Order: sequence, then C-alpha cells, then structure tokens
Amino acid sequence: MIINNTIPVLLGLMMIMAAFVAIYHKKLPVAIIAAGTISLLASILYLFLAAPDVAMTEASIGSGLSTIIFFYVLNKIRKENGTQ
Amino acid sequence: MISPIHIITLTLGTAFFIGLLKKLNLNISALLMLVAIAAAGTISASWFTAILSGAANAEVFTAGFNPPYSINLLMGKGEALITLLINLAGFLGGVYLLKSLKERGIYTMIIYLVFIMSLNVIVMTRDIFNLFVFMEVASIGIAGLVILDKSSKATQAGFKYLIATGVIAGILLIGIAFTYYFAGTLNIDVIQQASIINFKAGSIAVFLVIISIILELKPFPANGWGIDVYEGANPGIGAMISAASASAMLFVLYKLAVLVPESFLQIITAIGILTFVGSNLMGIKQSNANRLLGYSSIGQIGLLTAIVGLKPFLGAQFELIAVSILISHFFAKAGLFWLSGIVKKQNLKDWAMLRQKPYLLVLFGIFIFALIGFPPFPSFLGKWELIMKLAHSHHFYILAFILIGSFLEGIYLFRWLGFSIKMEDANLPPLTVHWNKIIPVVLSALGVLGSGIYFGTITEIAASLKYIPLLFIALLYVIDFLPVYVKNTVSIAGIGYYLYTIYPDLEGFKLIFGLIFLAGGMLTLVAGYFKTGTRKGFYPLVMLMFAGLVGLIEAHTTFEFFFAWELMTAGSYFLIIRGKKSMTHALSYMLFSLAGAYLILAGFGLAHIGQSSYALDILASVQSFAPLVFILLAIGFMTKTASVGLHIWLPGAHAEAETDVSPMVSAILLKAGVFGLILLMLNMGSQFIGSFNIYYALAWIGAITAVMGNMMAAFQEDAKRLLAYSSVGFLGYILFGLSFMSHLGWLAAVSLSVVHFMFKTLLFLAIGGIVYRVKTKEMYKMGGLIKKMPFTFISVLMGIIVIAGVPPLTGFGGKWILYNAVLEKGWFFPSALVFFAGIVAFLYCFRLIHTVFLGQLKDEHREVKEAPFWLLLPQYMILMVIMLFSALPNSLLKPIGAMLAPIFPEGALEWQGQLAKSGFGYWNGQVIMYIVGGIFVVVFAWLWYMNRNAQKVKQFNIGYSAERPSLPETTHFAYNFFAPYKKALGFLVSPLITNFWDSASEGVHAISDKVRRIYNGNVQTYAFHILAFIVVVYLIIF
Amino acid sequence: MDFGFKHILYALLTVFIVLNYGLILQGIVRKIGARVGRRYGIRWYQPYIDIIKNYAKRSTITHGVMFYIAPVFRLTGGIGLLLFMPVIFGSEIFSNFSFAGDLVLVLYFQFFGVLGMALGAAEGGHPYSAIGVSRGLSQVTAFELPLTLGVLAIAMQYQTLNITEIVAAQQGGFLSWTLFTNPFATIAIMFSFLGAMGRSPFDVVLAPQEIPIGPPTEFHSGLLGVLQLNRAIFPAAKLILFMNLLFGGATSWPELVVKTFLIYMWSVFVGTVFPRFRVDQSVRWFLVVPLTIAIIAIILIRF
Amino acid sequence: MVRNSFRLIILVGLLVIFSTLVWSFNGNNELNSLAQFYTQQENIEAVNAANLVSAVVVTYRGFDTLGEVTILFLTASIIGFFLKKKLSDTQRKEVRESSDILVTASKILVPVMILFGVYVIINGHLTPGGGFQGGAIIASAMVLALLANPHMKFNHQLFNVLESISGVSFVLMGIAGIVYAGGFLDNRILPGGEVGTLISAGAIPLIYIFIGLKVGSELSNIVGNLQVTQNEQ
Amino acid sequence: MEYISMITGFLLVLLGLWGVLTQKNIIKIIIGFSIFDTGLHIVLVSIAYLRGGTAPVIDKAVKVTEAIEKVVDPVPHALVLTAIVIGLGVTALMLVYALKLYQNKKTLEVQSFNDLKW
Repeated sequence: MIINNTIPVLLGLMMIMAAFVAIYHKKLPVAIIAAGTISLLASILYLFLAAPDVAMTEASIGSGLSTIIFFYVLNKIRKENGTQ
Repeated sequence: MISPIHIITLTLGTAFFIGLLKKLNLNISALLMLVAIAAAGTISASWFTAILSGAANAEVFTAGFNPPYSINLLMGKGEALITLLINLAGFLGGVYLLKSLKERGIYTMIIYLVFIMSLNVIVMTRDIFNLFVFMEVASIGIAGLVILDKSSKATQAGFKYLIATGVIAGILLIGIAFTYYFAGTLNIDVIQQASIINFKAGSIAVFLVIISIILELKPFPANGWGIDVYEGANPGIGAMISAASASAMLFVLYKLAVLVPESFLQIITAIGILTFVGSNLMGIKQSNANRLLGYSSIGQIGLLTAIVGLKPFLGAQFELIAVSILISHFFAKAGLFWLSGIVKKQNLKDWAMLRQKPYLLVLFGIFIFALIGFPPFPSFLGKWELIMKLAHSHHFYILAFILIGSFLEGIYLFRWLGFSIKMEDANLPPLTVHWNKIIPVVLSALGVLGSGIYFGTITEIAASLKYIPLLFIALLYVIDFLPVYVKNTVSIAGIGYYLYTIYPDLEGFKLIFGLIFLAGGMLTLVAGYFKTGTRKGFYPLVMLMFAGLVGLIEAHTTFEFFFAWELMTAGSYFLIIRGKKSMTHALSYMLFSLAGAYLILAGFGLAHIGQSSYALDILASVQSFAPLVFILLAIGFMTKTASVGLHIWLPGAHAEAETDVSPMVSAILLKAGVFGLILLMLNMGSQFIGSFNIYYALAWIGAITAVMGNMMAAFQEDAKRLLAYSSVGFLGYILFGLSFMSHLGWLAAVSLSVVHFMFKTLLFLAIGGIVYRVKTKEMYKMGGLIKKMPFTFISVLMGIIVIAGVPPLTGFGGKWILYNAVLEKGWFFPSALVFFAGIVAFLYCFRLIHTVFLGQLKDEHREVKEAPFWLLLPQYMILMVIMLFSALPNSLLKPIGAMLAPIFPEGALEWQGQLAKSGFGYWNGQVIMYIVGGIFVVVFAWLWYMNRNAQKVKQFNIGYSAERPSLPETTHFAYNFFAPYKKALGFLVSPLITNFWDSASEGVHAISDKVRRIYNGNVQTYAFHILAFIVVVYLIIF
Repeated sequence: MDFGFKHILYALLTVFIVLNYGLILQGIVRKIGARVGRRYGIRWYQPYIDIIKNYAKRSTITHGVMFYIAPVFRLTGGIGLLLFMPVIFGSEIFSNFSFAGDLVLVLYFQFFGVLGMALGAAEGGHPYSAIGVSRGLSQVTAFELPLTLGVLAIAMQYQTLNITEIVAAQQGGFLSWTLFTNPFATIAIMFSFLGAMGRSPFDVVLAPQEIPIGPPTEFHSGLLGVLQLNRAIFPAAKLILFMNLLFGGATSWPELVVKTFLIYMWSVFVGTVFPRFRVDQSVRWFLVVPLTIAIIAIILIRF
Repeated sequence: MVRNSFRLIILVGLLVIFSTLVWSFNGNNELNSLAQFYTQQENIEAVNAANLVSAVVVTYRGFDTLGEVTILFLTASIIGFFLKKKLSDTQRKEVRESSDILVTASKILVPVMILFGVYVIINGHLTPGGGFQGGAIIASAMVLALLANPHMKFNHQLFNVLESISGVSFVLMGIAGIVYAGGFLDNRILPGGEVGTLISAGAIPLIYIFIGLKVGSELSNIVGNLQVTQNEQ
Repeated sequence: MEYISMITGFLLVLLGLWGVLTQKNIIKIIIGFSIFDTGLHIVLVSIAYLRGGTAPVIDKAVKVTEAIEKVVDPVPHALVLTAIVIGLGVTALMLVYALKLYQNKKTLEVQSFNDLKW
C-alpha cells in the first residue's frame, strides 16, 4: 500500500511547488511552463485515479493547448510592445 | 404541442447554420436569427397558455432514459412564463440591436442567439451540472456581447465579468461535486428526496451551490463587477442582462430554494433586502445613466431575491407578488436601457433631449412610474400584497426596509424624471430615432401597461376598482390636439356628469368633500378658459388628479383608497412640474408624498393584521398596534396637509405652479389630506399612548403649524408664496379643530375647510390674474393696482376680510365656533397659539392688499388692463356664495351640524332662526350684517353727499412740507413691510425645518458617496469581495 | 329678542348719550393733561367746537372711494362695538343689540376699525400713512393676544361669553367684581387696555411728533369730523366694555360715568409718566409681561 | 501589505470550508446508485459502448456535451470577432525563419499526430479518448505545422464550414434520436452491434467524429486567429 | 489515495485563488485562474475514485458482467471532461481580453484598468 501512495504524494508535492513557481516567478514564460507542468502532473495523477479519459484530455488540452495559447498571446503582446 | 426541446434545437441549429453560410449577406442571417428566437418564443407562449388552461407540465427526457440517469427538462407554469419573457426580450433586443449586430458581422448574431438559447435551458433544466454548463455558456455569451462596442471600457467590463463569473463557477463546481458525492445524483428532485442537508457537510455542499447562484444575482457587497458591466456594455446588451438573464437566474434560485433548509431562506431574504436598500442608497449619488440603471436593476433583483426567500410566509400570494414585480421590473428596465441607448447621452442632465420627441418623454414617465409601483402598473399590486403579507406575518423590519429602499429608489428616479422634464435643452444635439430602436421601447411600455391592467382584472381585490375615470383620461389624451376651450368644456362636462352620477350615494363628509373636490374642480377649470392655444398634456393630468380625488371619496376598501391616493399624487406631481422653475419643488413634493404614501401603506398593512376583508371600516376594529397604526396614517395624511414638519414642499409647489393650477393644488388637493384625517379619526376614535392622548399632540401640531404658517406668510415678498404659507397656516387651524374630537371642534374645522376652499381659490385666481398681467410675483414691484384692476381688488378685499375673520363676513362664524369649542374643551395653551395665529393672519392679509393694490401706481403699470374675464368669473361666483353664507350663516353650519349630530351628539348648536346659541354664547350673523351694513351705508352716504362735488385728485398730487416726491416708486412703501414686527419676532421664523431637511438629504448623499467608494474598479477587489462574501455568509450560517 | 323698531330708537339714544359723554371726557382729560403741565388748557367743550367747525367745511379734493372708506369703517367699528354691548345692566332700553353677538364678536370688532383705517390711509397714496399703518397693525396685533387670553380666562371663570351674564355675575358689592375674583386676568387686560387706548407709551402710531403727516393729518374737513366723532365714541365704548368685564358693569348712568372716568384715568396716568416705546419694543413688551400674567390667569382658572 | 493579510484571512476561511468538506469525505467503497445503473450489464448492453465514460458523455449526459460544444463554438466566434484586426499593421514583418530542426521534425511528426488524433476520435467508444481529446491532438498538430512554417496561412473558410457542418449534423443526430429512438441524442438510432467491436454503441462513434471535427477546427481556428497578423480575407 | 489527491486539489484551488487575488500582472492572474481550474478538476476526479477500482472501460481485463464491482464511478469523469474544455474556453477568452486590454493601455498592471468605478 505504501508504494501505492508514495507516487501520488510525490506528484502532489511537485504540483504545489510548480504552482508556487507559476505564481511567484518574475519571468512570464517560466510561469507559463510551470502551469503547463502542473496540468501534466495532474494528468499523471489522473492515471493513478483510474481515469484514463480525463488523463488524455488533461494532457492534450490542459498542458498542450492552453500553454500554446498562453505563449501565442504573450508573443502577440511582445510584438505589440516591439512595434511601438 | 411542440416539445420544448425544440426551443434548443431550433435556436442552436440556426446558430450553427448561420455560421455555415458566412458568405450570405447579413440581412438574411439577421432575419434567420430573429425567426429562430420568435419560434422559441411562440413555443414557450403556447406552453404557457396550455398550462394556464390546465394542461399537465411537459417533461422532456434527453437521451431516452428517465431523469436520475440522464438530464431532463421541465416545462412547468413558471418555466413557461420565464422562457416566454426571455424569448420576448431576446426578440425585442434583437430588433433593437439589429443595426449594430449587422455592423459587427455574423459572429455577434451567433453569440446573441446562443446566449438566448442558454438562458432558456438554464430555466428548464432539472440537472445541476447541466445548469453549471449552460450558466457558463450564458456568462461567456454575455462576456462576448459586452464587447459589442469594442470600447476600452467595454473590454474592461468584459474582463471583470469573466474573472468574477469564473471564480463563482469554480465555487459552484465544488458545490456540485460534493452534492453529487453526498446525494449520489445530480437531479434536483432526487437531491431533494435524498435530503442531504441533515448533516453538516451536505448542507455546506448545498450552501456552496446556493451561494454561487446568489452571487450570480450580484448581491450588494459583491456586485462591483455587475455594475461595471451595466455601465460598460452597450445599453441594448445591458437591457438583455438586467431583464432576461436576471429573471433566468432568479428562477434558478427559486428552483433550488426547494433544497434549502429554513435558516438559509432567512439569509437569502436578508441578502436580498441588503442588496435592495444598499444599491438604491448608492444609486442616489450616480450621475451616469447606465450605471444608475445598473444600480436600480440590481436593487430590484435584490427585492425579488428577498421575495423568493420569504416564500413560506407569502403563501398563496407568492406567485402574484413575485410575477407582478418581476414583470414590471422586466419591462421597465429593458425599456429604460433601450431608451438610454436611443439618447446615447450618459449624463442624467442631458436627458432633457427627450423633450425633443414628447412621446419619448411619455414612455420614460411610464417606465419610471412602473418601477416605483404606481397604480396602473403591476408592481403596485405586487407591493401592496407584499406589504400586507409581511405585516400579517409580523416581519416589521423587513417591511420597513422594503419601504425605505423603494423610497430611496424614488429619490433618484424622480430626480432623473425631473431633469428630463425641466433641464434646459438648448445646446443638446438633435435626437434621431431609428424605427428598430423605438419599437421595442413602445412594445415594452404596452407590455407593462397591459400586464398591469391584466393583473388588475384577475385579482379579486383589484377587480372592484373603478376604471371609468381612467378611460376618460385616455379619451382626453386622444383629443389632446384640440384647442383649449373645447377640451375645457369636455372636462367640465365630464366632471359634472360624474358628480351627477355619484351624487345620490354621497352622504355626510363624502358629500361635503365630494362637492369641494368636484364642484370646486369645475369652478377652477372655468378659469382655464383664459388660456389660448392647445395647452398640450394639461387636461389628462388634471383629470388624473380629479380621478384620484373622486376615487378617495368612493373608496370602500383600503386598497381602493390607496389606489386613488397614488393616482392623485401622480396627477398633482405632473401638474406642479409644469410650472417654469418648479423642478426642485416638484421633486420635494413627490418625495414627501411618496414617503407619506409608504407610511399610509405601512399603516394599512398593520391595520390588516388579523382582518379578513380590506374594507375601510376595519380601521375601527384594529387589534394590535392601534396607536402605531394611527400615528403612521396620521403622519401619512399630514404630509398632504403640510403640517409643520412636512410643509417645506408646499410654498415652492404652489408658488411655481401655473395660474389656474395653484388654486387646484392649494384649495382642493390639501383637502384630500383633511378628508383622510377625518376618515381616520372617525374610524379609530381617540388613541392613547400610555396615558398621553395623541389628539393633544395633534392639537399642538395644528397650533404650531397655524402660527408658523401665518408668521412666514407675513414676511414673504412673493405674493403666491404668501398665499401658499397662508394655506399652511389655515390647514393648521383645521387640524387644530379636528383634534378636539368634539361637535363644535369638528363643526369649526369642516366649515373652515369649506371657507378655506372658497377664499383660497378666490385669492389664488385673483393673484394669478395680477401676475398674468404684471408679469412678476414680487409684491414690492406692484402697487396702486386698484385703479387698473378694480374688480380683482374687490374680490381680494372680500377674501382677506374672510381670512381675518372680521365680523360681518363668514370667516367670523368659523372663529366664533372655534372659540366656543376651545372653551368647551379646555386645551388653553394650543388655543393661545391659535388665537395668536388668527391675529397674525390679519397682518399678511393687509400686506397682500396694501402692497399690491394700494399705494402709488408704478410707471410701467400705467396701461395694465383688468384681469382676463375668465379668471374673474369664478371669483365672482365664489363671492356670491361667500355673501350667501355670511348673510345666512345657518345655511352652511346647520347641514354640517346635522351631519355631525350622530357622531358627536352632545355640545351641538341649537338654531333659532339665524341666531346660533352654543353652550357659552350666541351669534346672530344676520342681525350683525344688517346693523353694520346700516351704519356703514348711512355714514358713507352722508360723507359722499358732503363732498359730492370735490375734484378728483391723482394720487401723486401730494406735496408735503414744501417738497414734492420725485418718483412714484420711492413713495410706495412695500418692501419688508412689517420690518419692526420682524425685528421683534423674527427669530420665530428662522428656517429651522428647511435646514433640518436639507441636512438630512446632505447626510444621505454623504453616506451614499462613502458607501459607493467600495467599488474602486480593480478586478482583484471585486474577486476579493466575492470570496469574502462567501466566507462571511458561511460564518453567519454555520 | 325680537328685532323691534323701538330697539333702533333706544340704540340711537344710547349712541347720543355716549357721544356726548365721550366728547366731554376728551375735553376734561386734555384739560387735566394741561393742568399737570401747569398750563391752563382748553375749554372743556372744545371738542364740540372742533366737530362743528369740521362739519361746516367742505373738502375740495378727494382721493377716490377707498379714501372715504377709512373713516366710515372706523366710525362703523366704534358704533358697532357700542351697539353690541349692554351699556346699562338691567335696563331693557340701554342693552342695545347685545342679544345678537357676544364677547367674541365685540373683541373682533376692534379689528374692524383698524382694518378700515389701514385701507383708507393706504389709499391716500401717501407713503408715510402706509408706514403708520404697518406700525399700527403690528401694535394692535401685539396687545390683542394678552387681551384675548384674559377674556378667555374670564369666560372660563363665568362659563359664558354673554356679556350681560358676566355683568350679572359681578353684581352684589364691589368684592364680587372680576378685579377681585380674577385679579391676574384683570391686570393682563388692563395692560392691553393701555395698548388699545393708544395713549403715550404706545402712541407711536398717532403721535404728531413721530410722523408730521400721519394718517389723521391726511384727512380733513368732513372726513376729520367723522374721525373725531369716532375718537369720542370708540374709547368710550372700550371703557364700557372693560367696565362690564372687570368692574361689575353699571346699573345707572352716573355709576357708568364715574367708573369709566376712573378707568380712563389709569391710561392717562401711565401715559404722562412713561416715555414712548418704539414699535418692536412695545410688541416685545406686550408679548412678555401681560402675556405671562394672562397665562397665569388661565392656569389659575383651570385648576 | 495590509490588503494581503485580508486576502489571507479570507483564503483561510475558504480553507475551513473545504476542510469540513474533506473531513466528511471518506471515499466510497462501492458505487452509488447512479453509477451502478450505468455499470449494470443490461444498461451497458443497451448502449453497448465499451468505454463507459464515452457512453455517459455522449448519450446519458449528451445534453452536457451539446452545451460543451456550444461553449467552444462560442469562444471561437468571440475570438474571431474580437481579434478581427484592422488594417493598421499590414506590413509583413520579416518573421524569423524557424530553425531547421523544427522544420524537419514537424515534417515527420505532423502526419503521425494527425493519424493518432483520428485514431483517438474513431475509437472513442472503445478505448479511453474521444472527440474532444482527438480534436485537441489534431489542433496541436496544426499548431506544430504552423510553427514550422509561419507563412502558411490557414484556410479559415474551410475550418468554419467544417465546424458548422459538424455542429448542424450533431443537432440533427439529436433530433433523429427523438424521432427514432427514446429521446434527444439517444444513440440507439443505429444498430448497437456488440460491446468491444468497432461498429458498435449505436450513434456514439458518429457523434464523436462530428465532435472531433468540430473541436479540431475550432481550436485551430482560435490559434489561427492568434497567429494571423494581417487582416484575414 | 483519493485523500491525497483531494487535498492537493484543494491546495491548488487555494493557491490559484491566492494568485488571482495578489498578482498584479494580468497574465499571472489568468495563470492563477487556470491553476484554480486544474485544482477543481482534481477534486472532482478524486471523488469518483473507488478503492481498488479500475478504469471504466470494458475490455479484456474487465468483463461486462463484473464491471459493477471493479469499475470506478464514470460520471465525475464525464463531468471533468466537460469542465476541462470549459476551462480552456474561459482561459482562452481571458487571454484574448488581456491582449485587448494591453492594446488599449499598453500595460498589464491590473490597477490601471479602473475606468469604471464608483
């Protein structure tokens, strides 16, 4: 049973740390990547919770697409800033 | 019947379909959108009518499995009505936004259509997760629609909206998750059976669900984001949010209230009331139109939330109250937002543009009156029932807060109406109205009026109302283009006919006051002939006031009485605001009468505890709180008789009103308050708080009003204000007489009120004629008009002799009876004040006649003509009546005495011919008249004969001590006429009361300003408010 | 109480007697004033001469109808006050038309004269008459309040407003006069009597020195004659009123003459001793001293 | 600093609420009645989709998915409407050419990802996954292609048409459910087949395909809008 | 097992909210918001967990008949599926708003966007 629980605990701790990084880090790209890793870890956690569908969704949409959209918007903001 | 699911398939299908044909020109896709919404509307309408006529509720099982296992939609009576309203608003909103939707491309149409669909689903779904999903659809839809204008304010509002609804949705999701965990299902009915609220955690889960629904309804402390959306969004969208989405969310709260234990309901009511009062309080300080509408709609929704919370206490009336207030809020708010879209000006003062198109002003008025809850509109009925039920279930604090809240709302709405009617609109841009913008506004106005009438017919208490006067007003409104004399004759004939029909069943006080109202009304209307042109909009308003007055006379139930009271207030408000500089006065008049009306409403509410019928004579058998009921009603009526504390609206209102309006308002309208007091005193008899007799207090109030009124009158420079204050004083007299509750006291009061009507109309018409000719109201600018206007002089002379109570004329009779009544009753100190007031009355009488008529005639008035004939005619008709009553006093006093006999048997006057004998003295009007007349004629004739061939000398032909006065003005002593008197007793007249009321309104404004500071525009503070609200309410409940 | 023709004759007789009494009283009082000032003073019948002289003259100019109304109102007020009061208690002849009106009527009659005077004088078009009138009105209203309250106290004491009954109640020795049964009311009324008479402390209205051309000087010849006639009747009528109320009325003419003369002497004494008040001072004085006494009187009556 | 302490207090308050919830949460050692219904044999056979979650997502709670799809549709149109750039900055900036590693890798990866996405969509009812996941994978494939050569311009027109067709057909499938089978979005309008085979579970695969297409096109639309700098045609 | 995941879920929720409330930069707020969302989904899924349960898919390992004992509760999974996509939609929309706000005021500081107040 111990093995069974150690990995989720590890996952949980890593997620909390990633969350702190995401909130408090000064540079935005690092924060966005931290948010991405949180949802990645979450999808792994879902596997432990016997929820494969949700894991796939979380992986593809949560970490994949939202991070991409974040970066695109960041890129556009940088471009706005650059042109002025 | 088409299954309700097709509301969704139709709208969603069309949305996808529009997306498909991007290339199509915009008109067709717009048309498709409107057709889809209209179809959805007809479906819900058909279901509504079917269910109303007894069909069973429609149950839709999606995915072929029965409810707990798959999502089901219910189309009951409530759902049908709310979906009908939403689709109606959607359709009208669509028509309104047609132009801007087409400009912005088909995406916005899709968003709009999907938004309407999501609201329909929210109302119909019975599954909480499904509710969550479609609430998300709705909030994203609104976020999308808010940025229709693409302005920076709209984007900020959209962003705030998204963050706030995101957090709320998150909390809702947690609530749903744990409700599912504890109840094992997501269907509302099954959760209810599972009754998970018995143990703590389950009730927390339900708490989270309910609190997030309440947060969606923008409760007071946590609604900064809601108000910013109303301000930032395009008004068309604002209308949709405040009308459609608010009613949807309210219905959801009503649906979920079933799951909630009793203690939650009280919290919901408390939150609702707090929102209602708080947002109305903050509304006072607003100057931006949309933001003000935001505050007002959040307030109304707060009221409706409170009503949902009070469901167990309202019993069978719950539907009526909730639906009537919801419908009036729905139509009025949507209409106002659309209007603000048309006006496009945000500053309240710029709404004077509405005057460029009078029908817009009428619509604006309709919406304001619908919101406040004036008679013909449904919310009047709703508020009445609500107050009755609340009083019945002893929720006095809630009752008080609701009344205070609606009073605060009255302040800023009427101020706004005043701006639009009165502010000068010289430099405002021209108003262009497109067809698609005006049709929704007109339809919503018709909607609110139609539903008002409909509600009137179906409820039994309102069925007995008399609608004939209202039809007559509508007729007058139709023929408004005709010239004055036609309309004048029509209205006089109308009143005359109506008086003829109701005359037989008038008896006692109803007869006297009926005659004052109707016959007096006809008399003052006769004066209306002197005006030329069409005088647009005047006659319907006059008739509205008289309809209200007549309604008072004919009222059998308290409801009818209150219905008539509100009609009268509305009519007189519009009459007063017609004056040139009368905006502030009309506003203070309306606010005082509004407060008075709410006191009366509260009084009637308390009187109804433990009573079955609404008949007026239940006042006689009030079980509990009798003294409190008496005080409430008395103060309510006294706002109309302008007693000492509540009089500051009167001088301005009467002075600024038009020539023939001031006599109506002053002589007739104040009698409504007297009639109310008489009715109250007749039914409730003498009331005591502990050992103290309230009537003694009333006597003191009457006496102080008399002294204060007359003193103020003596020092006025403006003629009409002088007369206005004299009315205040004289009504203090009447109130003093009434408070004796003795035969003589009432005889004096009633005869004085009849006499007051006569001489006040006389004087106001006379002064009106002078002001009409001399173009100024300041008395010191007049002088020596006796030569130019002799007839007016005679009527004013007779008038002041009657006021002063100098023996030969009828005024003395009233004073004599009052004297005897005082001796009989023995209240000496208030009587001392009243005698002092009587004497001071003499002062302002003389000042009026001296400064206006006597003394030197000014140069510019050399060619002033006599007052117009039509003003003089009613004056001389009244003069005849006064002469009749003076010569034969018992023709007035005997009938009143006979009428009073059954009420106050002992202490009556016995009549021997013209000689009246009272307990103490006697008075024979006729003999006095003959003797005085005889001496007068003899001496006058003798003097006339002695100087018959004296040469007439012009007034200015005077020299004294070898010096000739240079200018006529310098020799007319009129300014600050009673200077020495003012030096001696000036301190009595210091404007204590006006200062008190000013500082009170300053205080309210200051509080409102401080409170609204909590919305500092930062989205984080709004999110903080939301979370703090959840934690605080949690701590309260658990 | 039938309104027979003989009543009118009796009334005219009363008016004639009181007129002569008034004129003589005026003459004597002015003589006393002169003698106090160590002057010889006018003949006692001087007022007769003035009236006859004035009526002989004819006025050449007139300011219009209202101008006539002033003296007419004034005189009607004076005669009216007299006629509605029982002059000689007990005698059916001299009780005039007191059956038609009571104390309240008599009180308000005083206003009648003042109103008329005000209207007429203002019509004269002369600014100073208006100033005089405004002062007169302020003063009249000031002393009216204590008078009314005092009268109210008396009415409460005797439980009636009918003057004849009040006088009847005071018969039986001077101890039963209101002076003794209700002293405070009497003091209050006597103070306001000073204001009513218009003699020196409160004569700013008519005082010749105050306004060189006050209302009286505005009228001349016949009009002045009527005014002087009233100046004879009006004070006499007031004296009779106060006598009836406070000093037990008169059962015979000599008793009436003595009592009224003594009452009049009260205002003369006060007049010659005290300097003249400004209008606001007199208003303040009236609403302080006599008013409090009148209120005390009422309190005493009530409990 | 004071403001943060207020916020801390409020969050602690929330923590108290959540902890009471967690405290009473003691897991569940056997399914509740609703879950048992879905997992009973005859019900699985009724819908006979191997992947129970897909069964619940598409049929039992199909209405939610409808809502779900409208949300994405709504977001795509809002972003489309909102980001319609004016012609202000139309000059083509020179865009840094993406590194050749990325170009070559994308040439290999993009087709594989699209294939994988299609696989996930089609086997939605058998293996974990479905319309949403497959659509997202296809969208990320599109993004990768976009990153590889920035000048590639999406044919927005195609995506919109694709999106709308799948949306309309999804609704039509729902209506068909009413006409032929028990209720709106009922999947028994097509033969059930037997659990585990490719052609089984009635209309679920069909619906999943439409959803997959719709999600894929919408997400790539969104990304496309973000990417495109000059005004779309 | 499900305890740990629920606790982490709620901690993520609180951290997310803390990020939303305290961070000044708008993008940081949106990141906080997406963390808040992820936390919610974890809580929702951990409610579905059955001790020793397997994935709710009928395949060789899980026969149709004994599915009822072994399978985890599929309903929350369906709900989470929808919730994740909603989360994506809302976050995408917020980001676009953030972009627009940036274009207006050329700053991402949240205080500078308070034209609508009082």
